[in-house]
Amino acid sequence: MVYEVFARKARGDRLQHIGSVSAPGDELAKVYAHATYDEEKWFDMWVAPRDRFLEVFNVDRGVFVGER
Amino acid sequence: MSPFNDDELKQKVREGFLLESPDEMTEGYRKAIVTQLTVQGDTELISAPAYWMAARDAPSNNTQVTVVAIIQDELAHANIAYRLLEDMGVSREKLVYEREPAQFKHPYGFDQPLENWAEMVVANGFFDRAGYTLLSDVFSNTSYGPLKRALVKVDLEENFHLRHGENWMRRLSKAGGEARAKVQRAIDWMFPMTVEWFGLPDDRKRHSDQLDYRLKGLTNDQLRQEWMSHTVALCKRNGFRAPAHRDDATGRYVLEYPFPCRYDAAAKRWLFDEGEITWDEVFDRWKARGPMNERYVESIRRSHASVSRLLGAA
Amino acid sequence: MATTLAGSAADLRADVREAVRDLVLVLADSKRLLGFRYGAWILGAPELETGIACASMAQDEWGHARLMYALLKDFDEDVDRLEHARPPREYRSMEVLDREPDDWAGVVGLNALADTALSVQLAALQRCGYLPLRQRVEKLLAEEQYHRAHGMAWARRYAAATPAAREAFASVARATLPPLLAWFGPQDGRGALLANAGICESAPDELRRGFLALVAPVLEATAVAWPVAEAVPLELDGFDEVRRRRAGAGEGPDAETITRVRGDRNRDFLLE
Amino acid sequence: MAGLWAALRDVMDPEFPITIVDLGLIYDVRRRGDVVEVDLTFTATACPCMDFIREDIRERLLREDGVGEVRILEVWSPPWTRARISAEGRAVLRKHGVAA
Repeated sequence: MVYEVFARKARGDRLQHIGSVSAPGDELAKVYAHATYDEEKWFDMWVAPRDRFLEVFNVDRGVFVGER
Repeated sequence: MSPFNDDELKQKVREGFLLESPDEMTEGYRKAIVTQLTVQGDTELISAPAYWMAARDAPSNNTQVTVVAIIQDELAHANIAYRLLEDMGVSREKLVYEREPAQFKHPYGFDQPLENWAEMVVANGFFDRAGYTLLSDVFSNTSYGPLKRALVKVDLEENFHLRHGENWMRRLSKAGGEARAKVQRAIDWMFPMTVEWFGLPDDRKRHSDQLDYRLKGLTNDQLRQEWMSHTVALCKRNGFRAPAHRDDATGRYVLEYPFPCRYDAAAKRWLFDEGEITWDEVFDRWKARGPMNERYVESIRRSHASVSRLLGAA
Repeated sequence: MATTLAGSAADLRADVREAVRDLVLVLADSKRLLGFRYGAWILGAPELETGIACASMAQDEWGHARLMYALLKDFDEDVDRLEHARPPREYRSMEVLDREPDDWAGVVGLNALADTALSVQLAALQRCGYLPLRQRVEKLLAEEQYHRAHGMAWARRYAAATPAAREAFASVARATLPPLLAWFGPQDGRGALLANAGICESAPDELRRGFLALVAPVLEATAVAWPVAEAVPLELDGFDEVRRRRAGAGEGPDAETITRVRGDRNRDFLLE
Repeated sequence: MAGLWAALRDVMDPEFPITIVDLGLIYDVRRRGDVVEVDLTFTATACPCMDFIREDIRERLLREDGVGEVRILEVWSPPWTRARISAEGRAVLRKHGVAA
């Protein structure tokens, strides 16, 4: 499964998308994101499965993305 | 399906347009970026076994920490490239675990054995400098947004690797004796190898898709010059010989040996005396790959198939 | 617990000083070797991501070893000699680290079990009466957090897969547990000395129980042959308390590993 | 002492565009005669840049008037955490992250 990785430089910052990892489940996704992206001294880090990301719109494709 | 045709896309990227998704790529663009990312991923990936060969025998606990940190970075960078490729429908599984070793697209330099600490640090000073030169250009110029963002991390870390190499070259130069002599021997084979890495000279290169699609900004010769501007100076200030110098009249770096030329991989020696060869001969050598090609690729695959079988059949 | 804190080794009672020095060397050597075991699987790991995690864990272990070796200066040890000039039999690393694991299940075993045992020992030093050690433990434990997460997640993958996978991990656990449980030492020996002197918060039996409580869930999931709790055989007859090894456990790490640990092949490049 | 702290602000972390002071690595600086003592920590026990950082500190402080010797003491307590990065440091790192 692909997980998207997000992090923040400092408290109060917007969460920033910093990359992705493949992992067989949540637990290893967290470990792998940590091992792959932790060198930049982030304040916090999050992962979420990519298949839970749903596109709402994209100006080139339309103001609302329905079924894809 | 790309909302653009090829000419529109080329025009748009020339004006600074960034693609954000593989859906926006034309077939030509997709092909060009897949090639670029495959070379990038393979180079980072195969640098890991090459560096590990030297790292596992590094002189001390502290030096082992540093080179394993470098290996960790390289693997993470490889993974970043392969993950971007997966988004374009290229299977990482196939790329990493199923290709013939000779099909990997990393430079010939990483098919060589790194046999002592001098070769490790010169690899950091030269090979990682080449990687940094190439990737900084991609970072500044690429029209693919996800790659541009990923390269922030990659650039920072590659910069550390080459600084590690340069720092150690300085220390070993001061140390003198056998340590210094081994650095010079490493430079003797690794300098021409990295010069060659940048590929065909501009006057022989056919037109470049990667430039048209704005996947990079500089030509092979421009990149080669940029690399030499750092490495020739690095050698000079530490009292090492490098077979190139800066021509004061033109400001360009000039090689002091026939280019391209033949290489004796077993002896780790360039056969300058045999004169210039053709680029076809170089391509043949690259295609045949270097002495460590299979071992390096196999080392990455040691347990993948057996563990997948064991766990996968659940 | 000790009523006073020792700011340096010289402030420790002679017998306690010796026991602390030996303990620090046990931790240092074990972490140095564990780092090598992780290091050897950076490339051989079944997935790129988990190889990256191995690289990260190897560095942590070596970082911890470095801190522990440096501490031995306070005991008048020659740290350069410790790092570069000892024969295998002078190493105090855990028995289970003597040889390279045969397969990935073996690495997972070291990660889930041996690494956890080391952390249990370290955690018992958080209120150590020897201040320089105590001041380092918190940082080490913080860096260890994800090691166990990684080890346990992989052990659970083996547990949740095929019977053959379960058995692969179970056989590693069966081989690894007796030496690891013995590693905490006999209840009445040096472990008691360290506990009574306010160095280690718990005596060996309590450490063993704490360790088992942490690893029991994955052992049960992979159906390791024993009832886990107290029944794993404790093999302490003839236990060498200084090296923390069972009788007949062998000389120490294999020669090739020691060559690498000492950096023999690149001696020309050892500066300072 | 202010001069020594200012000098340490010239020393950059080898990997990130931030000074080692803003990163929170310096716990204390003391001067006794021509000897300067620096209490230094690292972000990780296996920080691959340790040698660079130590060398850079030594080299910079030796350029200060009357400094003849620099002693660097490694400190691990309290452990470094991300909370030790100064507000200024965070701003720089943030700017850098956004420059992507």
